Amino acid sequence: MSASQDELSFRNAIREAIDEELAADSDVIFFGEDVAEAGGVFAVTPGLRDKYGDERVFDTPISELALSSAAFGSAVAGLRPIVEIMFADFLFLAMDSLVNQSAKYWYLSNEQKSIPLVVRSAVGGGIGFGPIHSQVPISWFLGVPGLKIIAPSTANDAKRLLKAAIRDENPVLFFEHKALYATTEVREELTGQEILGKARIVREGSDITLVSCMKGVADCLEAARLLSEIGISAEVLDLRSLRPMDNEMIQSSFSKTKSLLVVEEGPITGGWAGEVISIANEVNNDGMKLWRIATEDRPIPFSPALENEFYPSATTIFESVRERHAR
Amino acid sequence: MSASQDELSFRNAIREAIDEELAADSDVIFFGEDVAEAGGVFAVTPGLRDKYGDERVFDTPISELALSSAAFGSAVAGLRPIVEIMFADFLFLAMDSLVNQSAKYWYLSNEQKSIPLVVRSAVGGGIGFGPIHSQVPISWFLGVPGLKIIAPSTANDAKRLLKAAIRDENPVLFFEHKALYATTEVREELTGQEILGKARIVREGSDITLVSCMKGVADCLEAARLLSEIGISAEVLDLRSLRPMDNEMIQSSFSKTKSLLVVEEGPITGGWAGEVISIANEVNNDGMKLWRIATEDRPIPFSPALENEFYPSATTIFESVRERHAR
Amino acid sequence: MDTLKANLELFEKMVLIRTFEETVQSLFQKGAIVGTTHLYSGQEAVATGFASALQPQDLVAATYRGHGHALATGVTPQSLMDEMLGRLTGVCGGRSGSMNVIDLEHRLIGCFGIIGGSIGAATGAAIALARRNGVAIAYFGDGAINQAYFYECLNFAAVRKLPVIFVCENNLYGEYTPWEDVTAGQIRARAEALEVKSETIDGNDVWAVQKAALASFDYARNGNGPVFIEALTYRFVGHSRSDPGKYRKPGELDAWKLRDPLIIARKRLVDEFSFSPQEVDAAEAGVKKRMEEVREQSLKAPSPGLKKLGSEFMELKRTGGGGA
Amino acid sequence: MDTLKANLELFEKMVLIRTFEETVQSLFQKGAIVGTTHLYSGQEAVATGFASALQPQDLVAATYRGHGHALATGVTPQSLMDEMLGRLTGVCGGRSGSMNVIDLEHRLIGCFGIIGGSIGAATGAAIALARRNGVAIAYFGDGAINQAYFYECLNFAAVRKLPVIFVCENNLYGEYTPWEDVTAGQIRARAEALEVKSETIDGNDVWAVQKAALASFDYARNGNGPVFIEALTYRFVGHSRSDPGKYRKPGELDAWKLRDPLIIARKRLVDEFSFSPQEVDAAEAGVKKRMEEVREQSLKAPSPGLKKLGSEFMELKRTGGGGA
Ligand SMILES: Cc1ncc(C[n+]2csc(CCOP(=O)(O)OP(=O)(O)O)c2C)c(N)n1
Ligand SMILES: Cc1ncc(C[n+]2csc(CCOP(=O)(O)OP(=O)(O)O)c2C)c(N)n1
Ligand SMILES: [Mg+2]
Ligand SMILES: [Mg+2]
Repeated sequence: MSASQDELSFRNAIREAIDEELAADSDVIFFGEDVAEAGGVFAVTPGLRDKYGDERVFDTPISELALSSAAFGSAVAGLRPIVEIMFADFLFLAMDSLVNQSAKYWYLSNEQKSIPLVVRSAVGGGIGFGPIHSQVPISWFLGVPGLKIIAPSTANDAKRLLKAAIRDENPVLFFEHKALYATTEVREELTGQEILGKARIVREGSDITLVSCMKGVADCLEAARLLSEIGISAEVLDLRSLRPMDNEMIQSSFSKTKSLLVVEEGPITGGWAGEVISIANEVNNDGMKLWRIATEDRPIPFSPALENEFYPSATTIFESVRERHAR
Repeated sequence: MSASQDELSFRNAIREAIDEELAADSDVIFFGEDVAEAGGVFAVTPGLRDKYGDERVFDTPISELALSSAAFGSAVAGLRPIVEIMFADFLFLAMDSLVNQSAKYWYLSNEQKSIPLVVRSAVGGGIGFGPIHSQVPISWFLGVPGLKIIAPSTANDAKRLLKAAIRDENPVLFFEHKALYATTEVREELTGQEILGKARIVREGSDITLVSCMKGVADCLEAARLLSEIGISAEVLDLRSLRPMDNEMIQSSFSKTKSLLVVEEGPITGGWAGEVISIANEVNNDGMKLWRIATEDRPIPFSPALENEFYPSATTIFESVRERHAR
Repeated sequence: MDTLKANLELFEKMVLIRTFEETVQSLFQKGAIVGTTHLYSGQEAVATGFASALQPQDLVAATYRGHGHALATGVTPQSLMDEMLGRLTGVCGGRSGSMNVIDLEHRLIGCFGIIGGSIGAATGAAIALARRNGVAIAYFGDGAINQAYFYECLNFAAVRKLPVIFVCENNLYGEYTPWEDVTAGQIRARAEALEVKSETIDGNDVWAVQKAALASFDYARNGNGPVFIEALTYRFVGHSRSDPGKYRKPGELDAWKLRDPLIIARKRLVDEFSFSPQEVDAAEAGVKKRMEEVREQSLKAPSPGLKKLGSEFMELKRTGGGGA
Repeated sequence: MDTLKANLELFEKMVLIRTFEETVQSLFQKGAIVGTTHLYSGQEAVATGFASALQPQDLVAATYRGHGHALATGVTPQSLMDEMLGRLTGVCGGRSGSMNVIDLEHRLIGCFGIIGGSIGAATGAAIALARRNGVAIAYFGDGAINQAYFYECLNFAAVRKLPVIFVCENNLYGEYTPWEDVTAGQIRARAEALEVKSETIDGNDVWAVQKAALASFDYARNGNGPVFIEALTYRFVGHSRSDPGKYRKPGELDAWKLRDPLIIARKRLVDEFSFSPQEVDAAEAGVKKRMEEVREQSLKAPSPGLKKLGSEFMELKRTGGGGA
């Protein structure tokens, strides 16, 4: 907001990213509830409608399913929509289109067309918004092949990653933690295009890896500071991209520190932390004695030739056990 | 189907469970698309409308959100609805009501009223139904506090568990694997009321634990047979309840076999298998060096007094690391 | 006499709601209430009028702008104010907050933070209420009629002939957006297209509302199916705590303030129902004084301890019913 | 001459669709096609009539009952049949199957297995098409009008004045349920309530459909906003492969068979467009022979190898656009 020239607030980072991408490519459009005339309920997008006109930046009815599906259709037909679903708690209303339309299109169409679509949504609690306006629905989308999930922790990353999301050819859920909007950072020069799917080590350490994202990263940094005072050296890993997850960086950090704690803002059962544990665990015991088999990360194919091989079967189970137990 | 007297097909097990519960309690009602007049697209519920009348068993418009929300409201007002969402792939359209209404009501109302509601839905592939009619949306609901998820693998269990689900005071997603409908079992006498949340060891073994549910259980049993031929003794665990998960049984079996493989029909990333791994892992390394902290399994409370303590913080992270690293 | 008293009570109820909202607003500004709130000021006649037609077995579903609906339905100001402050003594023990209040003892199924949620809840409740001669009522805004819930449930209720009253409070805006900018056609036409009995009413005159309410409850209770009411009204305050308010058309607020439901009611009490201005003033003062006490007590109410976190599930098992 | 030829082509297209469906049916019964199929037999005039008014830049979204829409739009029978069989040479490489066909080269955004999905897709496509003078068309059934997608998108399209044509094929049933049992009011009234230009047409006379289609495309293309068409028609076959079919009213099927779009077209070709019965027979025989060949070739087409599983993401990165 009133950050100085060389400061960047998280809120402005988002606006700048959208602004720059709207300017760079006339196929980019942006719509949502109260985003245009009013500039968004979190005051993130003022001025964009006036700058780019109602054809490219517009307010919509309160129709989350129509929003997400209209975005999908417009992407099929060549546009690069950015949609705001005000609170991520409302995403369930839009979920059918995201999961059954956008996420599957590239694969189902036999790679005729991908869906470059960004859904921005505010997540997270800690500010008294209560049970239906504070959720972090990451885990509920984590198992959707074809969807990317981005969740930045800092202003510069927010800008970098949102720009990358808009330029990505795939559907991306972009989560903005409400408690971060007002945070600021010294502005960094953005060079090149960020690649979605890479985590970031925000603090190096040797005794334990703390893994988190969004607001949790600051908590981990503060915990790391406290830990250093009692002689424990913590490495802090900011996932940034929940899907795809940076398995490599998780595993290499865990290989180094031999201890790893995941910090998630969300229910422990069925959360994304379990996914991180499973990934790290492959290092822990060399993948030997605690592992999973499932289908590959893509939609279920129709062709019997493909479908029959798609699922785990008695044979694949047998082979997998034989192989690991032979080691 | 044409099973003999002492045989029970999975399909009939479902119908019998609904039939018996409709008979036992006039507050039980059952509705969905084409379930009444036509008896369901999977021919599971013929005859029930004629037996109990249109007030208690009825066909609905193709309005999944209205279905699930009407079920919610009817439960608030004292009924015990069973709803069929034909294919679980359509659940996303109903998800807002399930997640934001039914699953949270007990907690949010400060325990004024729970929502005894069952959503039945057909899942799974392997029979050429393609990408939008074969999904297993377990992992997408696994992180929803207040929701139970049941997924039987056999006819007798289907009947037992569906009856228990209808009698449970909480919202339950009840998944029926399409490939199981025609399977049969020798009919068992059902005694007492099943408790939701308990897994079942369907085969004892000492070298490895195979964990699965639904159709995967038969695959695991067959794999176990093959493994026994090469001298590996496999224990097979049928989860039956995905939420709550039977942590105890998973951990005790893993403690015994020291090897555990989870077999999931669904994408490996973000699946429920990761949750099982995380639970088993707590045994593996004594919870020492690979663990997670997150919020407890309940909706986010409003009161600042509650919310402030609800989330992980620098302090809880610090304390958790200190404690584990002291061991 | 009774009718006269009831008429004065309608006024008192509206004063209560207005005063409650003003108290919330001031506590919010002081930081005693956190998060966000959506006040009902200006729309009091709608909830008050409809609530006056409720019977004991009826049920109510409202929105995040639900303090008025809650109070009108019978939720006590104390338990509601305590909830606003997140106290243990709040109607939901502090778990719910402003947007999600539930009070079944007082017929309130809930206030729903998701637009349209109230509509689904009431539709479902009506399935149960049809068995016991009850009616469910759903309140929602002009913005909600573009939401899936509205349309699917209106059709569902119509097809099943459910006893539910759909009350669309058209206050001209959904957040900062004028309804006509995002809505095709006229609001009532949507219900008419489904051949649902429909009416547009003056939502600022509590007796006009009451009249429509009585007719609607009658109609629904007698098995004729749902009713749709468009109540024309206006909110005097911002959409929520952070409302820029730039969207109001010039003069619009002032014009509506002349039609303040409290002013209209006061005038009718004096002109038509033979109350003296002094009697009305006294009633108003009485309510305000009580709200003062409520406020003081709320500020002293205990916070929930962490042991009150509770469980995600109801653990009790049901007994009875047929054997396995 | 050209018009005459075009008229015969409409007939040929419909014969193609009918024959395609009969071939699918027989392959299904033989087990060569697995899963499920939803045939378009009886409704051919709707897709054929509308497709005849498409321009190259237009786009089409259809349903799981989409073979007819796909063929009418220009998807080749060979690639479509190969897809039915799950072959590598299928229009989606065997990944999609009967319910989810996509062929952008031939303007087909997709067939959508989720009821109402086509409506959302076309609405969105229209946002893009408005920039290049194109129109999107969504096909869906009578059952779909009770789905969230329909209503939210119809309003969205109307408010944004999008060039999209909503074609509701009212074939009297959604699966086994008569539309009037689950639908309040008349279908077209819903669009009229949103002040969307609307019309009910005879969906079994391809020229009646064509006339409405031309007018609709014109209207939408000229920036007047969406159009809603209710096309009255009937499906001659079961809902899907496992349809008990008990729901049909007595005599209903027979009555509609008299209004078979192929019979109507044949009659008009002879009576009004001066074709001889022999010419029409020859055209029909030609199409059937081609379908025979398609069938044979499909059965010989290769299955996708496992290497063709592909990736969930498009990996290519876009270049160009402004710098970071
Ligand atoms: C599904 C959903 N979408 C968006 C919101 C955010 N939101 C809260 S209030 C509101 C405007 C609602 O307008 P209206 O229905 O007219 O009710 P009013 O606030 O005027 O009483 C919006 C968009 C929400 N709570 N739920
Ligand atoms: C969201 C959703 N709900 C239910 C279904 C299952 N289903 C497939 S076709 C059908 C009936 C559709 O009827 P209608 O829209 O009239 O189309 P028709 O089949 O008659 O062409 C249903 C309920 C589905 N595919 N998607
Ligand atoms: Mg409003
Ligand atoms: Mg139909």
